Amino acid sequence: MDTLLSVQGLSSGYRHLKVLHSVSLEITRGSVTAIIGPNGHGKSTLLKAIAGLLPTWTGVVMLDGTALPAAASERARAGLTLVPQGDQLFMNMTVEENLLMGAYVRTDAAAVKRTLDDVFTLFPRLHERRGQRANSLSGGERRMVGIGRGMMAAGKLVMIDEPSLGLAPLIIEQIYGALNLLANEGQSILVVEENPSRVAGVASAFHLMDGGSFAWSGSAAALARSSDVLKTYLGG
Amino acid sequence: MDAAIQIIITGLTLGAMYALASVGLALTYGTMGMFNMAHGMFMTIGAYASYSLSSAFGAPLPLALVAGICAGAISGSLLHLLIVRFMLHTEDFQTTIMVATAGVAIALQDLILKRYGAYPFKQPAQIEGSFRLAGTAISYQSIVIVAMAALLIGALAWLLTYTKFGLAIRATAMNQDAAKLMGVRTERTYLQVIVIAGVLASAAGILISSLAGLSPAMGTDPLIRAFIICVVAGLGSVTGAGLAAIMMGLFEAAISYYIGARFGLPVMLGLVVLILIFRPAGLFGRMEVVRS
Amino acid sequence: MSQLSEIQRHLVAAVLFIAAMATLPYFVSERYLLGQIIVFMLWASVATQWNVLTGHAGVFSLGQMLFFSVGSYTVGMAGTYLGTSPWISMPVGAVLSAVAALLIGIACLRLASAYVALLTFAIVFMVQALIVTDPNCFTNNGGVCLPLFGGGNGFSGFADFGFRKLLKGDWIVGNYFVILASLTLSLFASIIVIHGRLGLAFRALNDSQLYAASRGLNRTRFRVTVFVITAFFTGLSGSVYAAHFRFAGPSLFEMPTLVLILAMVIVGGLRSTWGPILGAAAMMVLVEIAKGMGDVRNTAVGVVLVLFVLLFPKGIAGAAGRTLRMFRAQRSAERPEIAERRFDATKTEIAR
Amino acid sequence: MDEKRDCEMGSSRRGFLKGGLLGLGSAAVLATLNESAVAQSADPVIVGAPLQLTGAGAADGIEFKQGLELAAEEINASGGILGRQVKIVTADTESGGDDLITSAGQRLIDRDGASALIAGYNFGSQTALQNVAADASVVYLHADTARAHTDLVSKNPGRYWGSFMYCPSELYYGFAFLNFIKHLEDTGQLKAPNKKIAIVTGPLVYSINIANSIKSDAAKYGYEISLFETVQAPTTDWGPTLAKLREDKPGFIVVTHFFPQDQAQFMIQFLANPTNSLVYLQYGASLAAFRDLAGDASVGVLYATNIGVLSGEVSEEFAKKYLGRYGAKASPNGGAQTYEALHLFAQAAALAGGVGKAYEEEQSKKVAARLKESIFRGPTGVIRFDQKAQQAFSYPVQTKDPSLGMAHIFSQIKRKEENGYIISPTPYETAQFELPKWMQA
Repeated sequence: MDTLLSVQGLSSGYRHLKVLHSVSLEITRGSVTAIIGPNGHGKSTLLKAIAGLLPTWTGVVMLDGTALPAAASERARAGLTLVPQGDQLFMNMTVEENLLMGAYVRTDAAAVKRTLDDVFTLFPRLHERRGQRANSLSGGERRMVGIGRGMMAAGKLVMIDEPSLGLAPLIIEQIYGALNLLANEGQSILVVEENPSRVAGVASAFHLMDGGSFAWSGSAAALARSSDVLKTYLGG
Repeated sequence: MDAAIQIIITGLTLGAMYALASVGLALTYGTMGMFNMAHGMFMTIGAYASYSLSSAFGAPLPLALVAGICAGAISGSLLHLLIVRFMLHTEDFQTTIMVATAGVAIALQDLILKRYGAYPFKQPAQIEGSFRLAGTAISYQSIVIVAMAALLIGALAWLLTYTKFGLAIRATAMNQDAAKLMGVRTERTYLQVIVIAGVLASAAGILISSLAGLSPAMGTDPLIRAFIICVVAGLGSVTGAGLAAIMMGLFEAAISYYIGARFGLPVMLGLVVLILIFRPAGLFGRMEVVRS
Repeated sequence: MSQLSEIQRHLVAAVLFIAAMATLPYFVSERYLLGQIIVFMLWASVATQWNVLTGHAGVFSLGQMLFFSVGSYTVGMAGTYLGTSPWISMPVGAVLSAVAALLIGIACLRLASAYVALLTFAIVFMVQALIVTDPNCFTNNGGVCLPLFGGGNGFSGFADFGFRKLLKGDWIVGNYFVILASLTLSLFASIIVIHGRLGLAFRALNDSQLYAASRGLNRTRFRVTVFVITAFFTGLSGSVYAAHFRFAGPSLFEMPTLVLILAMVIVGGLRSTWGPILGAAAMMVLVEIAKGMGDVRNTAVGVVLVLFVLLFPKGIAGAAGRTLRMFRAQRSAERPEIAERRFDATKTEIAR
Repeated sequence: MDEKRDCEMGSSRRGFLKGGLLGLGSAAVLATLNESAVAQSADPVIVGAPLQLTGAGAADGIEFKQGLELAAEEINASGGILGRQVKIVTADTESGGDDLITSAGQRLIDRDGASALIAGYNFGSQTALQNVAADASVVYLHADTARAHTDLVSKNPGRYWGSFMYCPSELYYGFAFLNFIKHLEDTGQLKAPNKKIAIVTGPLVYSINIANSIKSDAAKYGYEISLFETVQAPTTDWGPTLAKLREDKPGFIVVTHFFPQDQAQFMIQFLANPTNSLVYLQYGASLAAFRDLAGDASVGVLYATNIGVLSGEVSEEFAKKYLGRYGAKASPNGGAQTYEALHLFAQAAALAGGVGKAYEEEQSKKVAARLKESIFRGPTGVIRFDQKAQQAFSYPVQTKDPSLGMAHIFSQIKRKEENGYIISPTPYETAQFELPKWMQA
C-alpha cells in the first residue's frame, strides 16, 4: 500500500473553539476516500485544516512522506488541492481565468493547455461559457468551474468538499460522473459528503465523522455491512 | 469652441493626475481593505526624491523620474514590511490601519519639512512651452501629464489583465482564501500591491508637483480627492477609479467654467453623494463585493 | 440581573470619574493647563460618541466633525447675528446636529461601512469647500465682510457663557464646569446606550444578522437611531466648544482634527466603554510631551502613534483588559471561557 | 465710507503730535538705553512666538521664526532689554483654527513664562491671540493684516490695550490698487484697452476682503468689475478661469488668491495666450518662490504689499544680513516683519523701564503706552500706530508723509532672478513702471 497523505492526531478549530479532536487519517495513492457524517461535526473543518486554511493546533500532516509547511499556499504548491465548499470562485473573473488560476503554480504552458482541454472535454458547458464572468453562472456551472479549477492544479490529491450540496439531482449525476472519470484515471481524491449513498459507488474507503473525530472507519464492503451504525448517526 | 477645448484639456490634465493618484489607492483598498492615509506621502516622497536627484546631482530628467518612482516603491515596501504586515489580519484592521498610516504620514511630512523646509521648490521634471490647437494654447506639460498617466495606468491594466502576476493580485482581491488554495503567496501579493501603489502615487506626485511646486503638504489635497474618486468608482475598482478620475476632472473643469470655479469641487462632491445614495456600490463597483 | 449591575458598575465609575474631574480646578490654577483639560474633555466627549457609533453600532463615520461643527456654528451664528446667549443656542445646536444626522443617516446608513466612511467624509469636505470660498458678504460691518457662514475666518468674539463678568480672572473655571457637565451628559448617555437595550440590539445585530432579522430587528433603523443620538451629544460638545473659545470656523473640518480624534478612539480601544476617555487623555499627554520636545514634535507624535497601534491593536483598554483577564483567569479559569465558547458556537453554526 | 472716516480720524494731527518717539535703527537707541541701565534681573526676557511652523502657512511661519532669532541676537548683543537677555520661545499654531492658536499662546504665557507675544500672521478668526493677551495682560504684536483686528480693538480699547497690529489692514489694498492704476493711466504710463477689472480671489478672508474692497470702490475710480471669480486652493490648472478671462478681455486682471505656486501657474498658463491686460498678483508674487516657479512668466507682473522690505540703507542692510544668514531662498519680506516687531518691542520696553509679567498689567501697560507713542523705522518702513485701532498707518493712503506710515509699495518684476523693483510710492521707488511685454502699447 502506497500512502499518499497521512494525517496524525490533527486538532484544529476556530479562534477559541476546538472542532477537531486528534483526527488521524491515511489515504492511499490513486484511491478515493470519503468522509461522511452529519452537518456541523467538523468534516469541512478537517479539509480546511489539511489544506492549511485553518491552523494546526496539534498533529502532523504529511504528503508523500514529508511534513507539509503551515501556509495554505505552500501546501497547494506541494500538490494538495482543495475544492472548497460553496465553490469560492473568483467572481469577477471569467470562467477561463478561473481555470487558469487553478494552474497558477504550474509553469509548463503546454501541459496546462492540455489540462484545460481535458476540463473542457469533461465539462463541455464550461467551454461554451469560457468568456463569461463567474458571477453570471448557475449553481451547477459554478460547481463545474470549482472542480475544473481543482483539476487544473494537477495536484497529487484533490479534496472536494460536498460536491452535491444544493444542486439538482440531474446536475449531481453529472458531477459524480466526472468524479468517476477522474478516479478511473488514477487521481487520488478525498471527498466529503453528508450522505454516503452518493459516494458509495465511487469511494473505496470511508470515515464517519462525529463530534470532531472519526466514529467509524471502513472499506466500501464494510460500509454496506454497517448500515445500522450509520443510521444512528445520519438519522436515515 | 475655444472654451470647450480648454475645458477638455483642463479636464483631462486634472483627470490624469487624479487617476494616477487614486488607482493605487483603489488597488490597496480592493486587495487588502486598507485605507492608506500615507498614500499622499508617497506622492510627496516621489516628488521630492526626483527633485533632489536632479537638482543636487544634476541627474538627467528621465533618471530623476525613475529615481522618484523608485522612492515610491521603496516607501511602499517599507510601509508593508514594517507596519502593514503585522496588522493585516487583526480585528478592526480597517480602522486601526487608518490611524497607523496617518501616524506614518504625520511623521514623514514632518521629516520632509525639517529636511527641505516649507519653500515651494520648482520641480525640475517638466517640459516648458505650448502649442496651439484651433486657437487654444495647450502646454506640452499637459500632454506629458496625460501621456504619462495613460502609459502607467495602461501598463497596470495590462499587468492585471494579462499576466499571471496580475491574475494573482486580482484573485487575492476577490477571494483571499481561494487565492491561497491556488498556491498564491498572498502575503507577497500584498507587498506587491503596496509597491505598485507607491510607484503610481510617486509618479502622480512628480506630475502634480510639476504644476504645483513641491511642499511638504502637497499630498493632502490629492489624497482627499483620491479617496472621493475611489468612492465614485466603487471601492476597489481599479479601472473604475481611472475612468471616474477622468470624468471628475472633466466635470470639475466644466462646472468651473459654466457655474464658477468655486463650485467645481463642491458640486462634484454633491454629485458623488447623490450617486452613492442611488447607486450604493459606486458607478463601477459590484454589489456583492462590498455589501456588508 | 447581570445586565443591570453592569450598567450600574459603569455608572458608579462615571460618577467617581466626574467627581474627580470636578475637584481638579481646586488643585490646578494654571490657565493653560485648565485650558488643556477643557480641550481634553471636549475631545473625550466627541471620541466617546464616536466609539459608540463605530465600535458598537458598527457605523464607521468620518463625519463626526461635521456634527461638532453644526453645534459650533449654531452658537457662533446665533451669537453673531442675533446676539443670542450660548445658554439658549447650545441646546438648539445639539438638536440641529441631530437633525443633520437624521438626514444624512437616512440617506447613507444602508450602505456598507466603507462607503459610509467615505460618503460622510465627502459631505464634510463639500461643506467646508463651500464655506471657505464664499465671497458674498452677508453683513459688512465697518468693512469686515462676513459671509453667511463666516467664510474662512469663521465667527468669533460672540457672547460666551458670561463667566468673564461673573468670575473675572477665574472665568475659565466657570467654563470648566460647563464643559465638564457636557462631558458628563455625553458619558452617561454612552453608558446607557452601550449597556442598555440599544447596545444589546447591536450585539445581536453584530453577532448574527440572520438571528437579529428573525427577531424583527431592523439594522438600518438602529444605525440611524444611534447616528442621531451620538450626533446630538457631539453637537452639544461642539456648541460648548464654540462658547468656550468664542470661535466657530472651518478649521474644525480639517483633516488633522479628525485624525487626532480618531487616534484617541483607537489608542484608547475601540468598543471599550472607557477607551475613548483613556485615549483622549493619552493623546493629550503625548502631544503635550511632544510640544516640549520642540522641533521633533510631529515626528514623535507620528512615530508613537504607529508604535502604539502596532503593539496594542486593541488600545489601552484592550491591553488593560487582557492583563485583567489573565489575572482573573489565574484565579478561576472556568467561567469566561465557557461564555466565549458558547458565543463562538452560535457564530460558527450560523456561518454554516 | 466707514473705512475712509476711520483713516482720517486716525491720522488726525493730535494723534500724530502725541507720538514723539523716534527710532532711528533701534539697536543704537536700545544700546544707549542699556548703557545707563543696571541689569534688572539675571533671568532672560521670554518673548513668546505663536507661529504656524507646520501646515499650509509653514513657509511664512519659518521666516517669522528666523526674523525673531536674528533680532534677538542683535538685541542681546547690545545688552538685551535693560540688561536682561531676550529669549524667543516658539509654539506651533499648526496653521489651524482658534483652538490651536489660543492654546499655543496660552502655553507660551503659562508654561514658558512669556512676557509678551510676537507673531507674524496666523489663520483662524485672527482675534484669538488678542483675547489671550487681554486675559493675561501682556503685549501682543502681530501682522495679521486683518480688518478684524481694527474692529476688535477700536470697539473695546479697555480690554485690548496690549494688542498691536504693526501693519495696516488688508482693506487698504483696494483703494491703493485703484488709486495706483488710475495714476498710471492719468500719467499716460499705461493705456489700458478698457476700464474692465477682472478679479480672481481665493478661499481665505484676506483674499476675499481685498477682492471685495476693489469691487466696492471700482466705480468711484471709474472702473467696472467685469468678472469676479472665486477659486479653490490649490488651483493648479487655470484653464476654465483663463477661458473666461479670454472671453472677457479685461484691461486689468487682479488675482488676490495669494499662493505663490498657484499664481506661478496662472502666469505660465495665461502667457500661453495672453490678453491685453495688466496683471496684478496679491502677495505671492512678492516671494522668491513665485519667480522660481514661474520663471520668465514672472516678468512684468505687478504686486503690492503693505509690509515689505523697502529700498534704502536700513532695508538693504537687513536684506543682506538676512539672506546671508538664512540662504538665498529665504524671504526677507517675511523675516523683516517679526524682526522689526521684536526690535520695536525691545525699545519700547526699555523706555518703559522693563518688560511686564503676565497677569500683572501695570508694567505691560507702560510698555503698551510706549508702543503707542513709537515711530519706528524698520526694514519695511515706519511703524506708527493709529491710537484707536492700534494698527500701523498706511502711507500714502492714510498719511501723505512717508516718515509717518508704513509704505504700501507697488513693485514690478523686471528680471526673474531679482526681487521686484519698487515703482511706487515715492520716495521708495527704484524703477519706473514698464509696460509688460504681453501688452500692446
